[in-house]
Amino acid sequence: MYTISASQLQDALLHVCDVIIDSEGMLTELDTIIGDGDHGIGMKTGFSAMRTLLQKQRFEDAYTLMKESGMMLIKVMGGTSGVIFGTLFIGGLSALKDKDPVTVQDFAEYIDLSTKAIEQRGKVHQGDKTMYDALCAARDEMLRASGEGADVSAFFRAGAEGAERGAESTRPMMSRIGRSKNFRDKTVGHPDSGAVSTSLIFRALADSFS
Amino acid sequence: MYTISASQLQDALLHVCDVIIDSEGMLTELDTIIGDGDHGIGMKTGFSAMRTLLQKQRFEDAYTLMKESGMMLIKVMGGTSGVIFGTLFIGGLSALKDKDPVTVQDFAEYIDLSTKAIEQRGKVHQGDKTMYDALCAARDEMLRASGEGADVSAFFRAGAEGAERGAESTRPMMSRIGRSKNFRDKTVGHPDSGAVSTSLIFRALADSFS
Amino acid sequence: MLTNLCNDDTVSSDFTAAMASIYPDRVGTVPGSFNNRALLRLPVESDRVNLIVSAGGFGAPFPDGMVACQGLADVSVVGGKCAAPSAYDIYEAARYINSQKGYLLIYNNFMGDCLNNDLAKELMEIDGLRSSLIPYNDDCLSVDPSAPRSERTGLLGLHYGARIAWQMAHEGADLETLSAVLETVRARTSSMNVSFDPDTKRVQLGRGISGEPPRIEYDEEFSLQFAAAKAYDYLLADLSPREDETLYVLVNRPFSVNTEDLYIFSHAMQTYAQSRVPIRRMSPGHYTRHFYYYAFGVCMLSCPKDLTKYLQDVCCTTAFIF
Amino acid sequence: MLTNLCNDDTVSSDFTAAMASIYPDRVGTVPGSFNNRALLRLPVESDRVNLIVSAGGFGAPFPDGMVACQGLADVSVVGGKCAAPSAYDIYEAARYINSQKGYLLIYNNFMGDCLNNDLAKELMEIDGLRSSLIPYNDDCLSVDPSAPRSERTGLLGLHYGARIAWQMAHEGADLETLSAVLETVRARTSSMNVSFDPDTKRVQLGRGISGEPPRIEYDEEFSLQFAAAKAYDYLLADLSPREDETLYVLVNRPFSVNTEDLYIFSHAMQTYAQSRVPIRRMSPGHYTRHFYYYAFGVCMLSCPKDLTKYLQDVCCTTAFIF
Ligand SMILES: Nc1ncnc2c1ncn2[C@@H]1O[C@H](COP(=O)(O)OP(=O)(O)O)[C@@H](O)[C@H]1O
Ligand SMILES: Nc1ncnc2c1ncn2[C@@H]1O[C@H](COP(=O)(O)OP(=O)(O)O)[C@@H](O)[C@H]1O
Ligand SMILES: [Mg+2]
Ligand SMILES: [Mg+2]
Ligand SMILES: [Mg+2]
Ligand SMILES: [Mg+2]
Repeated sequence: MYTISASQLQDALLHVCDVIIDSEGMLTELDTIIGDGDHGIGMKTGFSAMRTLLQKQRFEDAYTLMKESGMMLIKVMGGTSGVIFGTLFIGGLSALKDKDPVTVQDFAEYIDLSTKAIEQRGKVHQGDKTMYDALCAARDEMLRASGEGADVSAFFRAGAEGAERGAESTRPMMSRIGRSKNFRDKTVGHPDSGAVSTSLIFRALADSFS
Repeated sequence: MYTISASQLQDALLHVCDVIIDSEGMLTELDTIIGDGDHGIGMKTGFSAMRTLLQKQRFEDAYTLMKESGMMLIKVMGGTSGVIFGTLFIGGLSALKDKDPVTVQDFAEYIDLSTKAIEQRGKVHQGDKTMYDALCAARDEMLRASGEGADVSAFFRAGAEGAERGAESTRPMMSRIGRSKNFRDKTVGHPDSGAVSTSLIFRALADSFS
Repeated sequence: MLTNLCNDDTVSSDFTAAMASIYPDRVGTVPGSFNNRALLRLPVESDRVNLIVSAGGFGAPFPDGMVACQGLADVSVVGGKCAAPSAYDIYEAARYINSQKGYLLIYNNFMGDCLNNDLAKELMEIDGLRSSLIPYNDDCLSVDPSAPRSERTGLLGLHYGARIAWQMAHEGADLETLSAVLETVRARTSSMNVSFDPDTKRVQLGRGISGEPPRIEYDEEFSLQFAAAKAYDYLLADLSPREDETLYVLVNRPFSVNTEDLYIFSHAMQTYAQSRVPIRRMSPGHYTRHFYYYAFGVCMLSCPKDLTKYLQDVCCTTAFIF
Repeated sequence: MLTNLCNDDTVSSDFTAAMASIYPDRVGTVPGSFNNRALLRLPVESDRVNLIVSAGGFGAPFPDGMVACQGLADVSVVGGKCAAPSAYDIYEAARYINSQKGYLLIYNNFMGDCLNNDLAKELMEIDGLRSSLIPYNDDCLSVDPSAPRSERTGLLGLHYGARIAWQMAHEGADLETLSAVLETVRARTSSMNVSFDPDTKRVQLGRGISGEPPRIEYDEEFSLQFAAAKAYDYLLADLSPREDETLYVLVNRPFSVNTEDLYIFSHAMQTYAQSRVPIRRMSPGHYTRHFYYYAFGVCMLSCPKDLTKYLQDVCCTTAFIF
């Protein structure tokens, strides 16, 4: 399979929601060590609202599905992660416009554009110890896999592996941005909570499409 | 010796001050179990100010000595014990007026009048579990001793023994008055803090005159 | 919870001195005072009855609330930690103001406050200064419910009393009239503490400010809404409002309570009351500090018709003046 | 310290709803709002620039303080627990007010607040609503002292900024003028947290609101007076007041701090300043809640001459409205 239908994507997102909601405690714990301890709460709030939306309504096309999902995150979450994870969903939308079904290549471009949108909005760089580190690694793997002609399952698996590697890469870093920054040395030795969230999202997508 | 000079009484009061100040912790602890925990602080405040006064100035007569000491307690302490222990000093003053030296009989009458003044001001009865229980027992013993012709030393010893017995008698009582009242059953099994203060005062007097 | 960092012995007088220095146009202290524990509302107005509110230190009643603002009291006398202020502080403030129209001595009905205000009255009489004693006994669960009202201690009711009486004093009412009105208002006021025990998950009514055990406990529901309803029902039954009376409620957020919970609790009570006896004005706020456990103080006034005009305008007290 | 008893998910909107119901003449919410987390000062005035202050939930800035009273802000948008409010809440409030004169978006310079206000501005532009972003960066110890001011986060400075700008907006100043004035005021404002560690008996400067470690610690003396002097010296050096400027200081008592300590600390700073650069007005108060450790927030404004007139009258915010 080399294409992704809106319906498959909606089911995959429902699984993402479940995973994030179940991870609240773990994410909050990470953010408590090197932040203000609200990341898990925020993510749960956002993805619970998204789940409610997705359970209430089936979307016809990937564009609207991702747009409404992302807008919901921005509207209900607030905080850094409301904008950042909302942008993950809506920042690359132009790559999905009028694409039905969506190809692996379309989706890779979508993630690439989202990554760039986050970079711009968050004024974030690799090595700042944020979700952006995980996202860049996922994006790189997905671009590579789609270029090599991977099928949907391999494509998302590549993304998940990249995200996990990227999240893990934040562990030895010292935070340079956001609430964690002022915890200075204390941030070394713990992965960034937003990066871990990102890896959970990509792993949940991979599991859905495997 | 059957008379008490103002100077002896002033030295005895200085000893009373030291004893009360040193007992702050114990008194506060008692008041914490069955009250609002401020009795020790209040007594320390009052008797510290009294000590400062007595160290600064020697009084010529017992009347002025007791009046100024009692007024100091009322002025600086506040709370229940400011008025009540202040009244212990000034409530019986008429028995000391123009008496120099003071006889054992004068002093017994002074304590008797003070006791009555406290009864009136505090609307307190025996068995309410207050300092009044200790004071009544001290007063009774002092009246008895002075009636039997005791000397100063035996007279104050009788007062101290009475006060201690009276304080101990509050242990099984249930409080019927003041802040302790609403601790209900919890007050049974602990002596009243004001009654303990009273016994400390009479014991310190006895020690001074022994 | 840390206690004050400043010296326990001097905290009250350091505090009044700081207040007077920081708000020189609003409050002052008594020149040459022995303890310096009285805060005077400025300007001093000697040509009418003055209200002197006294209470144990550490914020009951909130000292800046009482005199830094318009219309609640003329003097706030602050005691030591948990201890009623001394009679002498009350007397000194009265002597300084030197009003020939007299004084209302308003305080909560605790032993120490009663003894000191009684004595202050006597000291004032020696100087020819008249006064009326108004011990507040609005805490309906402070004693066994079968006990007479006069045995209850006070909680928050004096805020309503002071507010009404201060305005009437300003209009020129005399001491006798004011005493009578204050007694009426007091009789139509009832208060209680509503606490939340995190260990047992019980809603409690009537826990005391020094840790005295609660009178009533519920384990049906551990929520702000449930607690608000129970408190309302109890206070309403205690007062049995007459046809021509109007309900006012204030809810105090002490030290330890979040503002959100305060407003949500107050709103829940307001909503619950709507279909019963509605509340004309609900006034949540930070009135006093008091306890270290999670609790609200709730005070209900069933206001006689002829007095509601004194509650028409609102009175604000300050979290800050800036 | 217990957290809120009410549901974490709904606390902010339950709170705004309660506020609007309890003070119907003073504050309202946006009809049909998605989250219902914005409090509007009433009456809405669409014919001038409006000030929208937004901040993470749980009292920073104190929501009732900001809009229930005269002259601080027109909208207070409340986020969730520790989380900046969503861009959508800010946008919705602006759309409802629909001022063609524009909006000042005022917030503390934290990542979440910046991202959401940036996005709110973009959403407003789509609807033709103009706005200026004013991130407050007054916390001089929030970053390494060598870092540029723009990297500092905000603490309490926006109170002064909002107060001055609101009055000027009321006088009809346009958005460009107001932005420029706010930038000036912000540049002349410096703040810090002053905390007291009970274990080490150290006075600390610059501890963060989420437990970020302090920048400076002293073990010479553990007193209010010492801490007040150190904070004053540091802030003064950070601002270096010019000849024609006047000092204003506000001291915040958060949740855990006693009123006595607040006033005594403030008074100590006032006294210490007397022989150095005197403080024109010292404003202790309960501005925000914030931390769970024993600390004050101190904010100093070195006010340019032409702006002191906007600080002439005092502005009171409420501990209660009653
Ligand atoms: N400028 C930024 N760009 C991208 N991601 C960021 C940025 N700042 C922070 N993050 C991510 O957001 C996460 C924190 O989210 P959250 O805890 O919800 O927000 P806050 O830091 O405002 O409390 C961090 O772990 C980090 O991964
Ligand atoms: N009405 C009263 N008459 C005499 N003594 C009293 C009375 N009420 C209380 N006491 C005494 O005062 C003591 C309490 O004093 P203290 O703790 O200083 O005051 P408070 O109870 O106001 O905190 C009690 O232990 C009791 O002995
Ligand atoms: Mg966070
Ligand atoms: Mg006591
Ligand atoms: Mg006491
Ligand atoms: Mg946060």
